[in-house]
Amino acid sequence: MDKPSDNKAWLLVLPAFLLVVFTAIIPMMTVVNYSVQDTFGNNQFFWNGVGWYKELLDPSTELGGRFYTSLGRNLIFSAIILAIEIPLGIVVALSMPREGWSVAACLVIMALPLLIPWNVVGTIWQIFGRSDIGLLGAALNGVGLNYNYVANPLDAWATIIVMDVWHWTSLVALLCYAGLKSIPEAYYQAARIDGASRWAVFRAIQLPKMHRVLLIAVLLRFMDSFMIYTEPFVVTGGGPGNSTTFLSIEVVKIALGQFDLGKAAALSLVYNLVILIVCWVFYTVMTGSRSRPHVLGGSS
Amino acid sequence: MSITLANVSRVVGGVAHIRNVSLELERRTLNVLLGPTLSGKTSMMRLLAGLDAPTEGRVLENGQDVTGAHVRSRSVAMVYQQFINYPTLTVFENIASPLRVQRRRKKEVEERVRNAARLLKLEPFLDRLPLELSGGQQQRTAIARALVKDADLVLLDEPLANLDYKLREELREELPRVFENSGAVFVYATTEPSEALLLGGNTACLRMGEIVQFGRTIDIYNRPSSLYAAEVFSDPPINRIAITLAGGKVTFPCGDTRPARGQLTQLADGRYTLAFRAHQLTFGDNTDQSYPFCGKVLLSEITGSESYVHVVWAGTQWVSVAPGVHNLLPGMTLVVAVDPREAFVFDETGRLAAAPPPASGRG
Amino acid sequence: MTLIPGGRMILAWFLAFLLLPIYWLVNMSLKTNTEIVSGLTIWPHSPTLANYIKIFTDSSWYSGYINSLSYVLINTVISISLALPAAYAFSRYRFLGDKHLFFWLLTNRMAPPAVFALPFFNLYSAIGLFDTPWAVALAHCLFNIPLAIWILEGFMSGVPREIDETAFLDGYSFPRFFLRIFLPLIASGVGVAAFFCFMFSWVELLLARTLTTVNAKPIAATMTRTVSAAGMDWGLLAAAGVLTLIPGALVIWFVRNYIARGFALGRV
Amino acid sequence: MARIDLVDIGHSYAGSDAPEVSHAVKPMSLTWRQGGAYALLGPSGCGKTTLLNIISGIVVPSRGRILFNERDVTSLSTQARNIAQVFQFPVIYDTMTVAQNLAFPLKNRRVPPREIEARVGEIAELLDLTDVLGRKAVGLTADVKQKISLGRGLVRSDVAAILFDEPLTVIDPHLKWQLRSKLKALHRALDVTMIYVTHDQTEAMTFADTVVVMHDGRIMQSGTPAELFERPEHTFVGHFIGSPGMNVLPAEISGREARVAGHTIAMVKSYPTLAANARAELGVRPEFVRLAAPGCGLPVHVERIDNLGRVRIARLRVGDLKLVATVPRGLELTGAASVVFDPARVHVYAESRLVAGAD
Repeated sequence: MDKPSDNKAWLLVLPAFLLVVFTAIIPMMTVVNYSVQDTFGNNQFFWNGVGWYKELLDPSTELGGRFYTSLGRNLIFSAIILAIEIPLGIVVALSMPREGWSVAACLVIMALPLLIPWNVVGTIWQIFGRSDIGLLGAALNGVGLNYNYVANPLDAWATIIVMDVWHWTSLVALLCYAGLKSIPEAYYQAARIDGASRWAVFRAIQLPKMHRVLLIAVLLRFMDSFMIYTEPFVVTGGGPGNSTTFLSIEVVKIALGQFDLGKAAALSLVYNLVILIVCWVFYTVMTGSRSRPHVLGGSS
Repeated sequence: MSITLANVSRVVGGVAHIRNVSLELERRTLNVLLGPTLSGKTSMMRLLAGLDAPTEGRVLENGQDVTGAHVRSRSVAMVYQQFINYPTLTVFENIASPLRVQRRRKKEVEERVRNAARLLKLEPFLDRLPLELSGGQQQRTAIARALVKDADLVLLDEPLANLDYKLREELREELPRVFENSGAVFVYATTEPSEALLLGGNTACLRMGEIVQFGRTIDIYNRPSSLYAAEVFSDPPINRIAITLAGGKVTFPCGDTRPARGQLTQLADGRYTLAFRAHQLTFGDNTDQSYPFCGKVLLSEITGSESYVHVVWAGTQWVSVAPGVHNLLPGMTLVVAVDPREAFVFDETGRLAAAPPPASGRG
Repeated sequence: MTLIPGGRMILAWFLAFLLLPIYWLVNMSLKTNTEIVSGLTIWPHSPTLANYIKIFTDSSWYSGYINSLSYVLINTVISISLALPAAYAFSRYRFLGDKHLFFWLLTNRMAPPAVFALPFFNLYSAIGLFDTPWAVALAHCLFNIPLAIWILEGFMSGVPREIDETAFLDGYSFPRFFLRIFLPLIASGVGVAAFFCFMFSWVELLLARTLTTVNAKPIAATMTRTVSAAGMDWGLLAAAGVLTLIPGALVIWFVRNYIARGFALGRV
Repeated sequence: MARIDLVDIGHSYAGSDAPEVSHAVKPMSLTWRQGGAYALLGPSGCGKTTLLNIISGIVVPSRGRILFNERDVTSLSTQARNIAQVFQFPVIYDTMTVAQNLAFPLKNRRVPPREIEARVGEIAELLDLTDVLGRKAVGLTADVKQKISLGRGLVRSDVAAILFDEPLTVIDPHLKWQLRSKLKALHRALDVTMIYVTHDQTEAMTFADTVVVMHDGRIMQSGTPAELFERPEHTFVGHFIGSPGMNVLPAEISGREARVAGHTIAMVKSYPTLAANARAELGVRPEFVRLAAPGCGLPVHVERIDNLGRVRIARLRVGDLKLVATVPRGLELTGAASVVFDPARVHVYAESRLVAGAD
């Protein structure tokens, strides 16, 4: 019995719609407006058409160069954290207990990093990684690796990656755990009856059943890592040099740092376009086979 | 109060769920919508209730057009197949909910809810939550809520379908008593002919969104106007055999011919379909008038009181039902016979050509 | 019983990995600056609450918390109250452009704050809301209303539509049905949506910092601004950090079974 | 191929020392011979699924032992018991084709591929799955999926028993009898013990040659469909089997006479005078209750006659006792009437248990 179509439903949607329009469309219009103009700060604007976009997409220009390098950094960063967090999340989900009080304890502990303000996550690792007052910094230097995330780009990258793994892996684990929990007990019984080994159970039942949640985890993690700003900004401020200057830091630098509105706007729009494309993939996955969490029969 | 569908059709996504149906239901009557799954029973009920609006045609209440009216303005109650109750309210509040909305006095609400609860044996559960009860009790709560309101139109959409075998039997036996003393128009959807016969009143046979026949239940059972109506009104499915009548002789698909008997004698020559229900196909050739067939047993289904024996003869499958326990082994040969005087005869277009006289035969 | 051999060990290591940095933050917050500078100690030899006392007494610090809490609460109330009717519309009806609208909301949830920092700065200055909790609250609606709508729609679709119909048949008007029957049924959903709106607004730094200077400066901004000052007071910063964990840690127990669902926008 | 013995088996989800009343399965002993087709029949919550899970090893009983061919398997794991089970909702491995699904158990036992292929082909033939072997299992209809689930058990030639947990629940009504006849044919073709759990008496009695009726965790009776219908050993079995169920009327029994609501009925057998406080009852099926004009037998009041087409059911009342009788065609009676019981078909029950009369 599918949903009736009734355009009066727009009355219900209108309030939320108007507010989101106010907070999204109007600002986006100003961004588009800036991106086609040039200004010297004293509120005089000169039409520049697609000038900024051409410059942006041309690696030889200063703006284009910065765009491509920071885009490259973002893609590398996202690739690395996905390669670590997705498998690790699956393994942790599989090693979580299935019933008893320990389940609740695990869920709470694993959720803690997800609830910490992103700048405090940066602060934690900023302190933790310092060689003078941080356990990690002191330990690594004690062992002879002169680890210094402020000076050495490689150490900075390592710190940011470990920080992100620390911050978000439990989300992947929790998503996989939810996927595992939705598998009816009968499947495990059938596998036991068929004499399946643990590996066979994983490949035949768990992985296929986790397929959808894994896809959601990958997309969520890609998008969040692609627009990361606060944590690297707090720990390395985009440095040393601009080795950890991601796209979002670049945009803020140009917009609020140099007040170069045109360039920042153009960069923002292209940046947002990438997000839109990934969102579209996310949307088709999420609304493809919509799982119906049955509220009446208890939590999903 | 009478409720009428005038040339109503409902097309959803290009598919016609209801095709040009006209139906008038009188006050204080019980009407059964009988048909297989996906024959349009639920769609029709939702149109009657006003939950869905027809694509064409009008819905009339006492002659007034209520086609687009919101259900709230209508006096309608409905019981769904998957026993819908308010999970956060107790059974008492669930039943009282329509009266609470009408802001009835507390005393009146108390009294009417207790009456409905007594009628459906729910007194011991009034302060429990619906989800704590068994399927049967949850459905009784939903039925009690539908009755307490004294709505003009009460709709029940296959209310027993999700219940255990024995629970279904108990509730089915109580339903006639529950409906008796209410002045509403009752509409009851089901796939089982035995429920239609038990409830009596009128029946509309539905097939693919159309009403094949509408009339008093027992009349349709005894004189289905078409092969479709006979199919809808037979469980297990009606047995049939193609015959050709020529000069007082009946020839069967396997070639052998027999003298025409019973009402076959008064029919013009031509090709017909002889149709007979399971209990009209008897074991052995016990009456001189009947036509015997030597078939092979496929399976014998035992319910305790009766046994359904599935037989195949010359490629066509039939079902015969006999009282008692008959554990026949598949593959056994079995002589079955049908007395033409008790069978139906349909012409090539499927319209009824001849039917057994209602009172006497075993029809 | 875990599903893979050695499951216990892996889990223990992972939980330790999660808790160690948090412990280190708490450890730092209980030390005096002298002890911090004088050398590395695994646990505070002379534990002190000085840092916390300073935060609770110095207005420039505790005002940060008050400001943060104020815009977060305003945002949560606005987001939930506007999302409830919209989610019901998405869950119960098909209407013109519903799919595109639902997708557009998702893109706002995923919009990078960096892109909106500058436009918001201009917009809210123009309408005179700059440096007030309302600016940040409205700015956070950009991603919190879509989040709330998606989560609530997920929960609402778990409630069979026949319940709505039964209520209307019983004579309930829409508002009465929504408050007395429907809301209690999705109470857990509203709780989860509220928690995640609160949480995503509480953790956000960029927009909150951009739209405030003095009066409505949130705690996050106060913390990042002191980072650049010479002679960093680590103990105080750690204490401020620990206090920002409290709201999340307090509520997490109640929504522990819904965390995955909250993050996956009600789709798991 | 196993003979299954349940020795003083009982189970309570609240631990073995819980009071017997809270036992999901009350202590019982039962033997199921090898190759038999058995049905566990009873209303929801009567413990039939718990008993099935005890046999399959998914539930370890809180008391008693279970033997497969005299070998104690009580604490043996499900794999080691070598049983197969078809669940209520089809359980198939989504990403695999039908052939891979059927081969899965054999692959787990490292059976050589050539042998797997032969065995899968043979079982597919038996279950008419040959033409869908190559297709992905997930897209098929529920009845085909249940066949696949069954096939995974049958491919193992040494499977001890095949258990069915209400397998036809999700199957379309008109397909049900085809799957039932397929299961019955399979049972005759393969000499393997099959145990079928259901609340539907038709499914139980068409499938099994021995039906075990359970109620409230206890086995009420175990016998052939004919025995259950003709000689119910407990009033519950009489009520549960047959549609409508057996009439149960309180009566005083002495010698060859029974007094029901002040009316004496002659009996075929003689019964010892039962203890005064024993609750004595008379049981007779509606098929053997003949409705007659007033004065021919036990006076009754005809409340209603339901015409179900092939059979007509009379709802009668004796004082405040309800009575049901089947009525032949054409007999129209209302108001006062009387009923005559077929003496050979009347049973006497004390405390709901059948009392055997002497000739």
